Amino acid sequence: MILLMGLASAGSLRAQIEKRDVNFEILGTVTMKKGDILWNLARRYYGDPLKWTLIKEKNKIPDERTIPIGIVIYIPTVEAKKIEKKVEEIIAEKKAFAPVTSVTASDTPSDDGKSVTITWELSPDDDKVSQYEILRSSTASGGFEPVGQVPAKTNQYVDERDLIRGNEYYYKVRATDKRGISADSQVFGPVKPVAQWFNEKYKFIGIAAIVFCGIIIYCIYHARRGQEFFVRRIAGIEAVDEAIGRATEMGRSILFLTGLSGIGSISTLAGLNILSRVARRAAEYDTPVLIPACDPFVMVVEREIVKGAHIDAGKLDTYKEDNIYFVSDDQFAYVAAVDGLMLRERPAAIFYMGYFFAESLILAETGNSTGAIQIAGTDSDTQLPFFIAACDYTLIGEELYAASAYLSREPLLLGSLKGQDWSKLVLIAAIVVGVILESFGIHWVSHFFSVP
Amino acid sequence: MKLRVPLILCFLCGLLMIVQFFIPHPPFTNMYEKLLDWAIIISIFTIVIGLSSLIKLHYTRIARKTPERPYSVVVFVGMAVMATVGIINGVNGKEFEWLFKNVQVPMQATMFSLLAFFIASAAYRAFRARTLEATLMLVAAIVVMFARVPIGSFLWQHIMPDSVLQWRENLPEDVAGWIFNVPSMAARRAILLGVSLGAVATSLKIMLGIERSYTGSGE
Amino acid sequence: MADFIKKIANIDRRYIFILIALTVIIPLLFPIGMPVTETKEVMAVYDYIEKLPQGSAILVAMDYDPAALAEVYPMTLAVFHHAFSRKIKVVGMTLWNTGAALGELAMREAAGDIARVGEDYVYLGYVVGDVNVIMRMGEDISAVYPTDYGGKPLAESPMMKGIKNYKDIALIVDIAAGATPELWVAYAGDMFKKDIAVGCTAVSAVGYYPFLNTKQIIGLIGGMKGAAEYEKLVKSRGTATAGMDSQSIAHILIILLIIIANISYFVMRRKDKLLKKA
Amino acid sequence: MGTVIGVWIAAGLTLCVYSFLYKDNPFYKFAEHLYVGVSVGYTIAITWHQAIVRLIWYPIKSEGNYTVLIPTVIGLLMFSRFIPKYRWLIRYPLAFMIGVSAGASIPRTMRSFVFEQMGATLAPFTTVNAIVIIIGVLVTLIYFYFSFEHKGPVGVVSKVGIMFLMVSFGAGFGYTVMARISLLIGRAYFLLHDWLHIVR
Repeated sequence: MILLMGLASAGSLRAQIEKRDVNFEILGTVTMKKGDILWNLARRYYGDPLKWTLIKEKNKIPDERTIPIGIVIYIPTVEAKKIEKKVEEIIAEKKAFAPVTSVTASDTPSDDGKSVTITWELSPDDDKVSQYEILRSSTASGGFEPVGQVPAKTNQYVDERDLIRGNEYYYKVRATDKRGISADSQVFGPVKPVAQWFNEKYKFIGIAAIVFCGIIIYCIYHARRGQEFFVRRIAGIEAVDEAIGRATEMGRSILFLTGLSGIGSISTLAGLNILSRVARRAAEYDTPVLIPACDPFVMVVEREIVKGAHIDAGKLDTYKEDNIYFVSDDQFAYVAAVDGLMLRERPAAIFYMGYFFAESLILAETGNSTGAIQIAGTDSDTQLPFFIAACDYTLIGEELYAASAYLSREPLLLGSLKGQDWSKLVLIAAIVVGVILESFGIHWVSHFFSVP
Repeated sequence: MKLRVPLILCFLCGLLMIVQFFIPHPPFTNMYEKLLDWAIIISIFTIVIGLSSLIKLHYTRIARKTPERPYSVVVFVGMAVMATVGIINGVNGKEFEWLFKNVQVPMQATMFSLLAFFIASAAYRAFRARTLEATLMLVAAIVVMFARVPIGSFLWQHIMPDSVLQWRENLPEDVAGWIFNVPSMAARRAILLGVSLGAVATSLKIMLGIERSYTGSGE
Repeated sequence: MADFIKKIANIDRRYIFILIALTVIIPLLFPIGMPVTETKEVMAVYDYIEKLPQGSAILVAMDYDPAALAEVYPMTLAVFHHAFSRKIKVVGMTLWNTGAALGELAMREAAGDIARVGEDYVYLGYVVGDVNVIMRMGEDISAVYPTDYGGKPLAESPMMKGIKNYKDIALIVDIAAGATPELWVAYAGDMFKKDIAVGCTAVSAVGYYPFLNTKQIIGLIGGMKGAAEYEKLVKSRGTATAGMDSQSIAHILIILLIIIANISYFVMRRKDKLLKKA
Repeated sequence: MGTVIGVWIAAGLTLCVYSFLYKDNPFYKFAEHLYVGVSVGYTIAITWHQAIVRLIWYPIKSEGNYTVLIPTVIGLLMFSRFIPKYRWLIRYPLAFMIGVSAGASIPRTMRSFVFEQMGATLAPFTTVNAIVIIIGVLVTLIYFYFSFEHKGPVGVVSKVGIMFLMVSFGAGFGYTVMARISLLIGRAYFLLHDWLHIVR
């Protein structure tokens, strides 16, 4: 009995709500489902759950706790301006709202077969449209689910949502206006996403990569066979010998730091190559080289290099293993220790060759205050300003690699450097030619470098 | 087995990554996904290397009874407490978060904030207009420093007469913006091009086994 | 006079330290409230998020550690506030292990009462592997993050139902203390055709202008000033805005220090030259 | 209560670190070593939960996916570092990781850092800024060209190149000042706001 009464009252509630006048501007319509509450609708549409009363008031809902399921709720705009139209007129307008036409869908080229590109012609009422929604189904007749949406004035969408390679799909596009009224296009299909065997978009990158790698390998090959390559004089390289000489005259030590990076880093490798030259000279002059390390692998290699330098110079007796030691792999602990070393030992020359981080400033500033000759080289562009300010000579960026090739005469380094130089020349030429052509409206070069 | 197999492995892994870039077709796509999954899991274990050298260093200090001994004990205590709490209570547990927020964060943030003092004294003691290049750097730095803080535009708008303000409402900001977007951008682009070529060349050498310093760690 | 200049040039650096401390502390105690002007790099990020449709999702990578907190934390909060207030879903993550716990703190703090975990945001935490993680997420986020930071399976959060990989993400925001933006550009932005916005420390900001120029990144929030601008745009007064007065005064102090140092340098150099001639 | 104690501990540690500005001292050294220890402990905990549990244990337990054991075994070879006789085994995990990242980086670096940047440089000679950018890129590239001597016209060009570099580094320096001051503001704000409650 109570149940019956409940049903009856729900029925009359429905009738009561459906009687309301929709003569205000709306944002959209919502069909109430189980669990829907006005609070959440207000939250979704206005971003403010407290505005639920507005929805209640405009829809003439007597009790927000007993809204019948399946009833259509009109969401008013915040101002809810009165308009002179009635529901019937709005429904009539809905019919007048033109859908999009010429929907086509095709497999997206150059991919792994998991996307479809859909294009269409804009609705003639595009100025009224707030968004286009793309719907997909695996049959032509029904079961369309929304897969994505785009704003007005857009006539393309790439569907990549959970597509299965080789399956057939059907699409339609739904235009929705600001009041939530929508119109569907005709269905297009079937379309089958497939995978391609070559990514057409990247063909020029492929060509460039092959050419570049070829140049590098060619140069390394020739360098190994003993071909001499010319490397220009780099300011700061002469200063290396000068600094070693000064330390010898003053009877003080040399401090050599290879940065905070590990053994695999190109900067550390360059720093180690420069160390081999410095250590050799220093061994000849009997000047000690101090190396505090912050990476255990790097320290092992440093010991090998310095020991080798002493053997080459025929002075193994002056080699002291304790001058090269692991300090800490923590940046600040390392800096504090090296700073202390600088102030205690007062080395006459300090080398910073490798990759540095924020500690560069503290190190270079402390070194500067001890009056040592400081020579830095790093490809860490954020730290270069501090080395340039505080050091006597600074190798900038790639100059570090070049200096290591120049000083060590290692064919591998020289060949690679030469190959990079040739490639740089190609880029320079491409820029010059490309810019000139571009100024005359010819886009060949820029077409090569543009990736779709 | 000791050297050749790792070098071949390195080459094959690299090759597959390149192939997948150009050929978006199975089986390469699936192999690529697997390869990434494996590489991620393997890289978890790189922690071993750093951890072991740190433990070794502090253990030796304690064993040899150096003056730094008490500090090395502090290292072990800190490590043990943090690791235990984190593993047992979970990383989003209250205790772990408390330790992180009140012990680790203040110390690391403060260590780095020391740089504020050092940059000031470095600017004072080392930043001299010794050469033309140094002068250019100095001028650019001063312009940017002036423009990037509110006082730059504030002063400009209060000192300049209206006629100048009509021409440029906020000249310092405009000049700084121009430096970032035009000359500085051009220089950074050139650096980027050069360094990228260097990076590709290094990657190539590693793949081909010409550059194999990483294998030295196994000697 | 010459002695005085010499003294000035060789002043104990601890005096400079005291000056710097004072110029930072005093404006915090007595704020001036100088107006912050917006730059187009920051506006670009704001406008992009402002124009996203409600309900779309953004990925925010918080690649930083406590060291850079003062610079990048305020901008993280400002971006979150913006997204949450616009009902945009946020997927948070980090590539830095020291950032893992920070990301959780940031998301929880920004969410407050306006966003709920699992529905409006999800925090994935940290996984080792840098570029491998970035690449793998392009195919399937749950392959590298089967659970969220707290260990709850992703499948259980309603928000992640519609988010499988980058295709379901409208914008990637990388807030970084290191060089990760370059990785996001090369391994996610260009490869998966995703727009990327960058928030970074002032140290690295200059280096990202080439990417702004090529539109490989859509906007740049640089350092505390960028954060203050963003706070102004989302109308919240955070710590970045509070710090801008101290920034102003400290910058003027450093400019003055450089000028004084150079004057004394030139005076001393002239004197040296005169002495040599004599 | 926990919060208040936490703030006092944080403030105390902050002051310990700042004492370094006067000179190196035991308080600083204590804080520094505590920091090293705690951050390593943190890394262990994060790696345990975020990586080992999530990527190895979880797939096995909830999906029955035993293939994750293969990379786990390769990864465990890192421990061979402690056994001199089998130390060479560490080359396997290293070769795998280095190979993947080298291979991934070649085409992607080409695309994102060479092609995109080249494409943007190739603009017609129309605006002053476009001309400055093109000249800037060219002269800086020439400065980093090592195969001929910087004499005569090349010398002049590379001199202009170094000027562009210096302007860029100056801008970097100026911007960096803000970065470093920010860090100090952050700590000062903590001390004045969270600890002493002077600043709101």
